[in-house]
Amino acid sequence: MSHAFAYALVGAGLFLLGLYALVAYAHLLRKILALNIMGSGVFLVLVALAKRTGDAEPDPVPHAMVITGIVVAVSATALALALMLKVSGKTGQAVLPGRHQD
Amino acid sequence: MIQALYFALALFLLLNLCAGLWRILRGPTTADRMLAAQLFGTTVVAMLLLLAQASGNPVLRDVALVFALLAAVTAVAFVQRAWPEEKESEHDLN
Amino acid sequence: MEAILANADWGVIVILLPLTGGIVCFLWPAVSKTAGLITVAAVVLAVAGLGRQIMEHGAYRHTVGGWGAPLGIDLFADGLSLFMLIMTALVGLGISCYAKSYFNPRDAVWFWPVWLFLLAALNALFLAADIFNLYVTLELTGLAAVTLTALTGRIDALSSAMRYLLAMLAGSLAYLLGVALLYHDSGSVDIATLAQRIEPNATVWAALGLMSAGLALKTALFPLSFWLPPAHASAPAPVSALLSALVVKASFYILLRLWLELFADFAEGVSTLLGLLGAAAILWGSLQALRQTRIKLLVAYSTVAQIGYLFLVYPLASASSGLAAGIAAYLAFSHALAKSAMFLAAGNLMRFGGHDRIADLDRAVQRLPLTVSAFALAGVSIMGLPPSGGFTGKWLLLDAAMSQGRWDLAAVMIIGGLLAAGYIFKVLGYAFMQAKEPHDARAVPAGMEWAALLLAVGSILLGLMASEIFALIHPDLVANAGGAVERVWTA
Amino acid sequence: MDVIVVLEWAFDAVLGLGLLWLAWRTLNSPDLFKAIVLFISFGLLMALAWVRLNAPDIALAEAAIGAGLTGALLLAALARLRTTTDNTMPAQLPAGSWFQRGLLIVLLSGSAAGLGYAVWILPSHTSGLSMAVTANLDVSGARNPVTAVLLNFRGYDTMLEMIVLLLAVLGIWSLGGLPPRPERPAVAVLDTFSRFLIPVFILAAAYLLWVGADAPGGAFQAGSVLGAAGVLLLLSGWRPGVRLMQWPLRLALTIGAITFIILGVLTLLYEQQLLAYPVAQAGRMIILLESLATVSIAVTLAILFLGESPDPEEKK
Amino acid sequence: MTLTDYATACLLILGGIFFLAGTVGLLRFPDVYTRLHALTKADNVGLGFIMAGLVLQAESWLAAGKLLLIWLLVLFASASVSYLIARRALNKGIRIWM
Repeated sequence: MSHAFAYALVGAGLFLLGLYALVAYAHLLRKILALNIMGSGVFLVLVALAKRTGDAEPDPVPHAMVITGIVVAVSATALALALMLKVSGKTGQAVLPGRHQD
Repeated sequence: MIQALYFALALFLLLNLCAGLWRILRGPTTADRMLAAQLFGTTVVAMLLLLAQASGNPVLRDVALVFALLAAVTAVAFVQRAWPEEKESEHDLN
Repeated sequence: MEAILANADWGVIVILLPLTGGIVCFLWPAVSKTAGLITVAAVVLAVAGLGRQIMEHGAYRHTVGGWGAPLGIDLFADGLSLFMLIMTALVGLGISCYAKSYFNPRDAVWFWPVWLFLLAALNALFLAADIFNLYVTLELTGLAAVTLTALTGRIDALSSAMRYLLAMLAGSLAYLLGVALLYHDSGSVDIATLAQRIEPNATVWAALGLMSAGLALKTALFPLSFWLPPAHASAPAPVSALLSALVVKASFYILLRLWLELFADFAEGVSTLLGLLGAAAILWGSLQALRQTRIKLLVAYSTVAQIGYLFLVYPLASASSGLAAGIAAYLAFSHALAKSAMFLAAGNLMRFGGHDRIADLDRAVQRLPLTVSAFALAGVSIMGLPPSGGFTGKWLLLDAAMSQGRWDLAAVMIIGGLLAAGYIFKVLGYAFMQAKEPHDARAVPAGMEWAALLLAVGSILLGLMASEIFALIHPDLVANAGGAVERVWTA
Repeated sequence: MDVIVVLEWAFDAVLGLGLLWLAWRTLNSPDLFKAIVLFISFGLLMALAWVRLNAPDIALAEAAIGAGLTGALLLAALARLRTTTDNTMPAQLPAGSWFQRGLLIVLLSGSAAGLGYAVWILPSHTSGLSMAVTANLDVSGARNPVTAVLLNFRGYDTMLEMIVLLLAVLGIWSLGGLPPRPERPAVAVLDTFSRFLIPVFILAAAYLLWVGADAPGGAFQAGSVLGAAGVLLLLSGWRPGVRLMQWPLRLALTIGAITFIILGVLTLLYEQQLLAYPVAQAGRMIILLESLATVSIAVTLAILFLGESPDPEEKK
Repeated sequence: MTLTDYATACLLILGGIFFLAGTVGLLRFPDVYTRLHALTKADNVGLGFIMAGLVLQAESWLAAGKLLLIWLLVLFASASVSYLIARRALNKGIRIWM
């Protein structure tokens, strides 16, 4: 049973690691990687806690949520990467302008 | 007894994989890092097959099949797209 | 015919219509403008049909797929969500008429399909009764809003769209983690079922914290409002009107709905915090607005301030949460009308003068009377002067604050109103004067001016017809803490 | 056999720590290329985690999307990034002073403790909605519970997901021209490689789609595998004909969403409830929905990798 | 523990050894090309032995066929990818370790 809790804690850890990197680093590609890792963390929490059904089959509802979540995450990542390339194409740097002055 | 061997071997391959991570960190050239990722793909295929046999769940073989198919896509993307143009820096030629 | 119209399933039609419209615009770019306008008009009629049904039979519930609450997904509309649907439809219609003549053909091809998908997402969000479904609609709204913000392709639009996308994705993931904790704590994602099964333990507190933080980030509540001003200022005028009037209200509505039905009775600490942040938002937003030299940035900071008013509802709602929700919805509607009129007027001024620097508006009053009067009327509602809708909403809030002895919140509201008057009259003052180097005026299509004026007049009318509108969001129609509504009519 | 329990615990421990360590190294390694390769390995370990959590459907989706698409997307983006940015800015530059980051670390570790405790006190044995799903499984038209939830019980969510995918494509196309892509001459071996492998991809995707009704598989997994096949084709230099890029491509992108809406309207008329499949045809409707959704997902994922809008007229 | 179990155990252990050899080669070898060699060795032979061991345990011919297909795919993929990487490395001027 506690396999589920171990993986859930790992998931929560991934979420917070990603949140720290999202806020702490300026480079946009690193922020996008951080968002992906946060997403994987949330999905891990969702699926790990679905396994608390003893030796019966785990709860399929979180599994369905996570499958759609993964596909949505990859499309949001593709949009973020395209936007980053446009920003870096125009400003010459893959960093949010004005981020450092204020 | 054979069940224990499957898990033991899967664990051994996982440790193998972690050891390979060191090459990604240290790997001087970008090609070395991509190599390590390629090896991990194959190691994961082997582990999936072992876990399929250990847990008696034949579906994991489909997962292994998809991994075997897709391991090459990332490497091809690396070769075709992501290899930086400039000459590898000096320390690569050791 | 009358029978079909009476019991047609309006709730579902309100969602499917803009979806089909969006796909038609995407498949057939040549016809996107007309298809877009027809779809938005049809959505207004569908919302009217839904409104009539709810007024007669009470709250509307539709079990999608026929599976029922915990397993399947339900669509649910009570007075509060109907009010938000009416807001989205009317403001959306005004903005669509403006956008018809605003965009050049190349941008219009992308604007219309994305705007219709945004409209579908907002309608689905206001009708959703399932917190994971709310996550999906939030994601849909966010992606559409980011795409629209980056439409012009200029540097400031792209970088503010990037910052908006990162903030939006982080907020959605925090919200999703809250959903995961709530689901694994009580075994359901349906709001009504959750309302019965929830009891205050650490998991529910963590979920409440995560969801409030995620939704506050998406509503740009004060400390988390870093992304809103650049995004709303650099987007094209109709898009910034959409963002400020509708998209920001969507996540506020979810927070209000969750607070109303799930967390109301054990979240005193959170409501005082939200009230505090709201008060800080009013002061900080208004002061920042005073300092701006560009109209669109001024109006964007004014949005941050007015959102603060919405969050003052939480600490004052201890008496009856149904009434508090009514006040918040009313304030949101009046702000939506006024703010969209302001942004459209700002768009006209930019089209007219080629820039939106306040200092050299150069006799805008003589040459663009309709636009400046629209800006002025909207300003009346933002400032909260009678007879506008803004006044009624703020008066009710002030009355609630005074009756509960919250003099601090009352003081903040009054100071906020004065500061709002400050930055509105700053713009209007320059509109009368002559700029240092006068410039020739470029023609602004009449349709755009009239759209801005109609929305501004709407925000005034909202104040005049306050009594009928309040019948809509009457306490017994709004789902209260137990998730029960007195008159429920299952479609 | 307690040996197996010990080995399982060792496996999970190494996997969990490996995930956390890899995520931390990915996020603060100075070189961006190393970060991406570490992220790809992180995806592989995630697939193993899904397998250990008895979620083969998600392992399939993660394998197809993690190994096939996200890595290729990130590498292609990095390549384009190098053509535009002058790498004066070290990728490691953190934003804000060390004091702000210190405060952030304190805040996050506090919320880590809170979150950890919140997860820890959850009841240790609960079945969530699995009872309700198994009860209605035989009526839902699919024997695989995850497909039943995805396509029938929560089909409305999946319909909105299809629109989210469409929006991502619209977003990228509306951004207009992306910086030029470093084009490499196609290599003979790569041509034979992809020419041989594409049929196997299509076969595997068809197999996953067909088996999806009863065993792990289904629209999203098959669509991702086909999408990865499209990525491989694009990598080996194939470009769809210009005539194909107009409305046939747009139809392929929207076919999944269109089927959902048409089925929704039909069920609304005949069954008075949105997406309420009649029990007799539920299986056939799910198969129809899945196959057309697979087409849309595959084309969408390939177009996401292609990047700029295929239409000839370029934006400014 | 029947005869096939023993055979499977030996084959699996042999496969494990080859994977170990591959990883050690990856870590210890001096340049890209030799590491490529070590890596493909691990793929082809290591996986091959593990596959052989598991085929003995496979419950049906379909499963055995699927295992064989997986092995062939991995062989095909790693061969082509190693060639591509080596070719690109060569004309990018990564010198061969002498």
